[in-house]
Amino acid sequence: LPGCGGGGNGAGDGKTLAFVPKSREHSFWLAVIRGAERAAEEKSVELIIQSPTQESDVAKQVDLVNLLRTEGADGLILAPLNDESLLRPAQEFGKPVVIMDSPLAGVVGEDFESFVGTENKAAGVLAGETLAAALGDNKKVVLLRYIEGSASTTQREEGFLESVGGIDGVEVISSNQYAGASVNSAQDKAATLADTIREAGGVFTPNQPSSIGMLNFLKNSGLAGEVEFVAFDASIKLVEGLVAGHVTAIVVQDPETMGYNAVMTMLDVLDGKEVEPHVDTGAIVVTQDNLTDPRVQSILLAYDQGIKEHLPAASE
Amino acid sequence: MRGVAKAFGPTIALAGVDLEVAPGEVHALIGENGAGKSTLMKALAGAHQPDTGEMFLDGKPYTPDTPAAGRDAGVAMIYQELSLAPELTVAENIFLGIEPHIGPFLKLGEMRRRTKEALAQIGLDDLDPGAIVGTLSNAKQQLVEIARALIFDCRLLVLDEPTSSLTAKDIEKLFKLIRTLKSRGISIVYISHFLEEINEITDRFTVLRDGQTVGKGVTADTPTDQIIAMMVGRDVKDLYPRSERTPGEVVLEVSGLAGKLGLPANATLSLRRGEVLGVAGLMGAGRTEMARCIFGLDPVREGTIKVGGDPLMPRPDRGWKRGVGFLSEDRKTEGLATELSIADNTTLARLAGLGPAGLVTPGNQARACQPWIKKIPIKCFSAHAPVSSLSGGNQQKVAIARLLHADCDVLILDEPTRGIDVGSKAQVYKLIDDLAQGDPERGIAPKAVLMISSYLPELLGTCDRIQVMCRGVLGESHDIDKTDEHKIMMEATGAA
Amino acid sequence: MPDAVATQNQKDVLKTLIAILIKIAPFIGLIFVWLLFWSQLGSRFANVPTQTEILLQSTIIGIAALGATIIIIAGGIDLSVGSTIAMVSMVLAKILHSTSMSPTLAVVLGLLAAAACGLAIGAMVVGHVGRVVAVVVGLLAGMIWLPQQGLGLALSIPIGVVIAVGLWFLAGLTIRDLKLAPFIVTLGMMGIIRGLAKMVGVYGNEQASTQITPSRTTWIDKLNAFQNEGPFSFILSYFPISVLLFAGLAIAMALMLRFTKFGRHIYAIGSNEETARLCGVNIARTKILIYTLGIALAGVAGVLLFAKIGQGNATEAVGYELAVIAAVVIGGASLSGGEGSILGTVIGALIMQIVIVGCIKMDMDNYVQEIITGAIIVAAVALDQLRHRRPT
Amino acid sequence: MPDAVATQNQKDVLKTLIAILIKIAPFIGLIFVWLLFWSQLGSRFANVPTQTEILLQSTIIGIAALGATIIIIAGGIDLSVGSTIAMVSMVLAKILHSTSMSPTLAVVLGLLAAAACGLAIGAMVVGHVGRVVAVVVGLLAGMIWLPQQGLGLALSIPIGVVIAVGLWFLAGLTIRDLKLAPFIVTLGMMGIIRGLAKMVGVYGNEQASTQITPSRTTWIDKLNAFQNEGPFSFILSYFPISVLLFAGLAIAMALMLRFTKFGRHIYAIGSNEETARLCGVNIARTKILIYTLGIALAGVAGVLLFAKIGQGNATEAVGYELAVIAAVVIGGASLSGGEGSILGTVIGALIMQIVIVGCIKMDMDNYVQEIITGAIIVAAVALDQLRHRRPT
Ligand SMILES: Nc1ncnc2c1ncn2[C@@H]1O[C@H](COP(=O)(O)OP(=O)(O)OP(=O)(O)O)[C@@H](O)[C@H]1O
Ligand SMILES: Nc1ncnc2c1ncn2[C@@H]1O[C@H](COP(=O)(O)OP(=O)(O)OP(=O)(O)O)[C@@H](O)[C@H]1O
Ligand SMILES: [Mg+2]
Ligand SMILES: [Mg+2]
Repeated sequence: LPGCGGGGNGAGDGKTLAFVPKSREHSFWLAVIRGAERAAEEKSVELIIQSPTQESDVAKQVDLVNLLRTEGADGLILAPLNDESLLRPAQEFGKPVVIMDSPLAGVVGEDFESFVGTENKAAGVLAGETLAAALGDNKKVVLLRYIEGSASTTQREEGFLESVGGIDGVEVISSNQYAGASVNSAQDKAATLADTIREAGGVFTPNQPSSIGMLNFLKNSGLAGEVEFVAFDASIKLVEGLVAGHVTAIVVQDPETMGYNAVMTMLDVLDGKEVEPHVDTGAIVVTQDNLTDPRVQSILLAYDQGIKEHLPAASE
Repeated sequence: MRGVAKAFGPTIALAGVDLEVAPGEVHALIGENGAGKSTLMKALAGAHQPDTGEMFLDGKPYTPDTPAAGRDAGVAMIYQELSLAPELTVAENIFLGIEPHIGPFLKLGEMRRRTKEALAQIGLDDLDPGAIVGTLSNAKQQLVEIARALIFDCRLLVLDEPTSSLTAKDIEKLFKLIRTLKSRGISIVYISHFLEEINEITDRFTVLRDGQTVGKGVTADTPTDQIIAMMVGRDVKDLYPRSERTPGEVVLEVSGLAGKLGLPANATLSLRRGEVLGVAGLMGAGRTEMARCIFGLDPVREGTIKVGGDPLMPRPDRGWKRGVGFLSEDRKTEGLATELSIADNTTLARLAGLGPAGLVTPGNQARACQPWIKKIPIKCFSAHAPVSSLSGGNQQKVAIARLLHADCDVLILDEPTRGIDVGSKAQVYKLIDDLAQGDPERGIAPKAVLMISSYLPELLGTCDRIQVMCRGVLGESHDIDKTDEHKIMMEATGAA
Repeated sequence: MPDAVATQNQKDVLKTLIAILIKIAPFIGLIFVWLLFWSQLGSRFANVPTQTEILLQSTIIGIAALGATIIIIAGGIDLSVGSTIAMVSMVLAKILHSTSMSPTLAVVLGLLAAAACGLAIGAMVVGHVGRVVAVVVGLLAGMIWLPQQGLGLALSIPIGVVIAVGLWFLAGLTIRDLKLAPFIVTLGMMGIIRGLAKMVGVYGNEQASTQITPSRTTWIDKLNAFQNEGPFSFILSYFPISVLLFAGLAIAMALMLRFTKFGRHIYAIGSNEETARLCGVNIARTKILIYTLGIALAGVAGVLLFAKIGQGNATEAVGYELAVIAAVVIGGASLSGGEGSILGTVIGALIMQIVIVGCIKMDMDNYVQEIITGAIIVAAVALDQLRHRRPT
Repeated sequence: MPDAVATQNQKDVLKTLIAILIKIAPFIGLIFVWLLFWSQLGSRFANVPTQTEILLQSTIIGIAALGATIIIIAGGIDLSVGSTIAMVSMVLAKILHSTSMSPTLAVVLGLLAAAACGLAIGAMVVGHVGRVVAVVVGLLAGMIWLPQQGLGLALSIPIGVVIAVGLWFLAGLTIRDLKLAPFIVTLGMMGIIRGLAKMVGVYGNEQASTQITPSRTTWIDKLNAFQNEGPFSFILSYFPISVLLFAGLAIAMALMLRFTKFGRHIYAIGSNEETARLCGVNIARTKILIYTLGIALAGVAGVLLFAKIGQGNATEAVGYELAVIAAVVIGGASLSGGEGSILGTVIGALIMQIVIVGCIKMDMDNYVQEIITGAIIVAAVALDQLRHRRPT
């Protein structure tokens, strides 16, 4: 059965890789997929990309991995929705596994070959440090969490709390409220917490929908620009907000590179080459100051080409 | 039963009733609609708990708190409203609640065998115990329900209007069965609005009115007039009024009507203003289907329908617009929207003109039906009361009021007196007569009435002409004075 | 006898009192919940911004619930409302992003898209499954499949129409009147419309996405904003247009239900469809209209979602169907049809929103909020049941 | 006359044929869908691992759907099933994580927790809202509130019991028989049970979490595994225990429905509750039993979820309620009760799973999958409707 995959858009050396991201819908993941597809094209391998319909459906992702095993792929690139639950399917996959974006509870070199991506916790720490540095006299901060049970955002949230907790004078005045899975719910949550946010000097939201919702709230309530706001993940709205001074900084990962590197790492594994246990693709802080940086711009554009309209001309 | 009382919210259904039934007798329980007959019997069977009062069975105090308790004490009841589970088989329905079983498992063979036996007793030898009840005709369902009461040894059997959808033949079988049971010493309480049935089958009677016992006696010794007087609290003279009627122009003409679903096969009739045309026939002959085809509720295969000389493509809204109104035989599932108010139900078919600019105001709706509430009359708390709060007879009157509100020229009445008491029946007959006669002085033109009924005396009493339907074919028209019950039955059974 | 008269009078007084109580019972629930949070939070809750926020946040679910009310009164149900809301936001964003069409026209098209979904649902509910399939297949062929095969739109669209018309008649000849339960139709449509919403983000795009952020700013963006300037600022500075829209639509729907033929027919169909048919109500047409109107209102909610989050987003409004049904049912409607009111629904939506806002203000954990919201739903319906008891 | 007889015979043959067709129609749907994907995918679909995977992946929804089947046949509905599944996985994980209890006992306790939810739902549906509230308040007081006030469990639990008993009788005296629609009760319980699932992760924990990963490995983890060793490897190497469990439970439930009093009463209640009551079926007890058993089966699904994802997870199984209902309804059950079968439900669950797996294997986009799944639901029910037409 292996190798008889349909479609066949030029499977050069006949390799097929299964790729299971967390989602195929949010712009972050679309950028990851573009990076992966670019690598696949360069190396003439075929990618089977499938993700759960709902980004929180762990059981569905377990099912998917088990199912793709029957497709006879040569390797699996997995962005696990849950570090524990995906361990066994990865172990049982029977072919090399590369983990990306979020960690897996297994042992590198044993359960999987390599981890490609940013430690979400480190990105959260970065966000915390950025916010703390931007704070003025008012050292109170608010964390509006994403949803319960989402591993990557939970790690960012933990990283954020850890870093601001270690900085003198900074006080977290709310950290137990969840934005919910949608922009709308994030916006409502923020509006309901208006009094608390007004009291604060800075806010952090750990991913795109929660950040957009928060930004909308800040604009509506006239707090935009008054309260320091560190967002996570790029989108048109957030970059627009950054340019307008409503967003202090956006922490972004480099999704396209992450996808690209994941495929490349996997191909190295298949070629029998030695690979790094952790391929760090980094996270960067985008502020008004580095918006003209071509590297920053290309990372932002990877999220959404539409961002281009809002960017200043790139510096050479 | 002594001093039994029961109230449903503001309605006092029973206000202290006494009833005594001797072993091995057939006891008639009679009274107007809403008198409380069904409620009393439900209390006896354990389906309702009386508020006050005592009951004794064989001299011992008896307080059934569930139908199961009643049944265990030997009380079986056939309820007025069909109460079968349509998705289950005949056998499963008959044994519902008393399934023979070993541990949790059913004894399917035994159920089947005993069902066959019970069905044989009521002459349904050919009915498969495995048949799904929902696919059977109303009459068969009624018989299955009777079989259900025969399946265990009861000492008291309550029959609440068992004949309302049975044919004469089935009624005969039922009476034979009742006599057999009686001879075995089983007591029977028999509720019916048909006084001939009461006279034929019962030994003694008790009359209820407004939830109270107003009379009792030995059936054979009491003239029917007297019973009626007890029921309604006054004399009902001239049950079937018939004033001088002068038929006018033809308003409804049906020729060669055949339904897509098979019934009717061929129906031709013509109806004039100012006359009442009766349609007789056996159950299942297709009278209802004919009416539904004329009104556009069932699809027509062929034939023409003319109203006022112009062809009508049958459809309910066109019917109402052209002055044709239809009263359904089944008020529960078709006739009435029971959550809605009397005013809503009355005016639903003609909402036009009940407010400015094509709108409808609740006040106008109530005002529009108020005259009919008074005239028919409907016993109710307010025009805005939900129809579900009325007794069966009063519900039927609401359905009739709809035709009056719509001011129809042609009234198609399918079993207009089904399940309503003698007093109400008299009012309905009077109403039909008034409609057919019109009121020239007040400028009200006579109407045309097409009346379908399984109750021959009322057809003979109210109609000017009668046509008989047999197996989907509508026969010739007979003038009322040139026919009688015997001739009609001959024609209906296909013997003529 | 005079005694009896006195008792009768007393009874009448009691009856009137009970009747009044029954009328205002949902209000009592609303006031109870409000007082509860007031007692806990004091002026942190009882202040103008919080109250306005409650109104503002209730508009999306609230307006969708107005539509669901007529569907539920007529004995139906709509599980697709969340998907429709998301779909309309995407359609609107797509038009504003990719064309230079006026925003008003874009809103109209968005609402038409919702109404079309409603039409399809209504048609399937009343038995025209075949026709719906015919139209959909025709559309797919004319707009997607044939163009993909390289045919120009000028040719492919007429062919699509021919296919649709042909199938329409074929369906009419073979499978007529295939009535489907609304629960099922809308359960299926929930997935289909959600998929369509995502498809909008894919169709003709260089870069597929479930979010579309138009670059223009239009009047739509002002729907949720307090306006301290302009001719209507005396009211718009207190209530944004979306709140006024909610109020206006609620009043219009309430009047429609009470004072028009269509409104009475909705109740009649819900109470007993057979009776309505007998009384000359065109069941099929009325039901289709009910679903079209009801789901068009979900479309209005979709416009408000777009206005609120400033983008079209195909993954928003997941699970709203149950929140909407909860609001309608808390407002006293019965899922078996024939009962319910617009006032009740508005109150139901407000109760839900007050609970949500109140719980957040009390800084409760998520799980506590979930438990309380669930308990409120059950409690509200239990109370409603209590007041429905025939007064003794 | 002989002509008539011949026609009659022909008609009988036709009727029998149609009757047979009606019986096997869901099978035809199953086979149709299977062949469809086979034709598209060939041996990439028609291979043993893929087929086993379909079975394996259908077990959670499938077993929950067995429970939902009896609830739906009885005219009820359960929207809380997803929450219950998540809750049981949490209870199980919590016990395995924080205690040294045997895994078997932990499973039993998990199922009991599900059954308790079912009991509460059933009790509310049949009218014992007051009693449920009494028990819950007693529990809360005895287990949470009083201990929080510093009372020892030895004292607080008896006080809780006293409160519960007191309220129970009080409720009995004041609000008896407050029957609530199952849609509402389970809509509310959906939130409540989800909240409880999360609470399990908070209760007595140093660090609140919606996930609990126990450190022990137990037999539960093997439920989903192919076992190539051991005495039963001849079968377990092809079918993991979870698949056998699904099959076994399906057979047991089918026999129960067909051959026991309880089973027939389930149909009777769904077909005509009033009749069942008048015939002496104890409606309240039967319904409570139906919900308890049905939701206990959702608990079994929760155990399988735990086995699959290796942890308790309070945010899993969101939206499963609709997938479960879809499976039951595709299998031919009617949401108005009285109709449905276990075989149908199993087939319904398999059809859904085949579509999901097939779409993935065909490498479809998510939105296409959503549209197709939605269309399949509508189509399956439309076909079912067609076969239900009374043969003429
Ligand atoms: N479930 C109920 N809820 C409220 N009122 C009821 C209920 N059942 C009966 N009633 C009322 O109780 C009274 C007695 O009704 P019942 O059905 O016993 O009359 P009946 O003598 O059997 O009449 P009919 O000849 O029409 O069957 C009526 O006024 C009726 O409206
Ligand atoms: N829903 C149905 N499905 C199958 N057969 C039906 C259905 N309704 C009626 N029938 C059949 O149609 C025939 C005529 O029905 P019906 O009893 O209504 O006739 P009818 O002449 O109007 O009698 P009546 O008015 O006295 O009830 C019967 O044989 C009955 O079994
Ligand atoms: Mg009666
Ligand atoms: Mg009839």
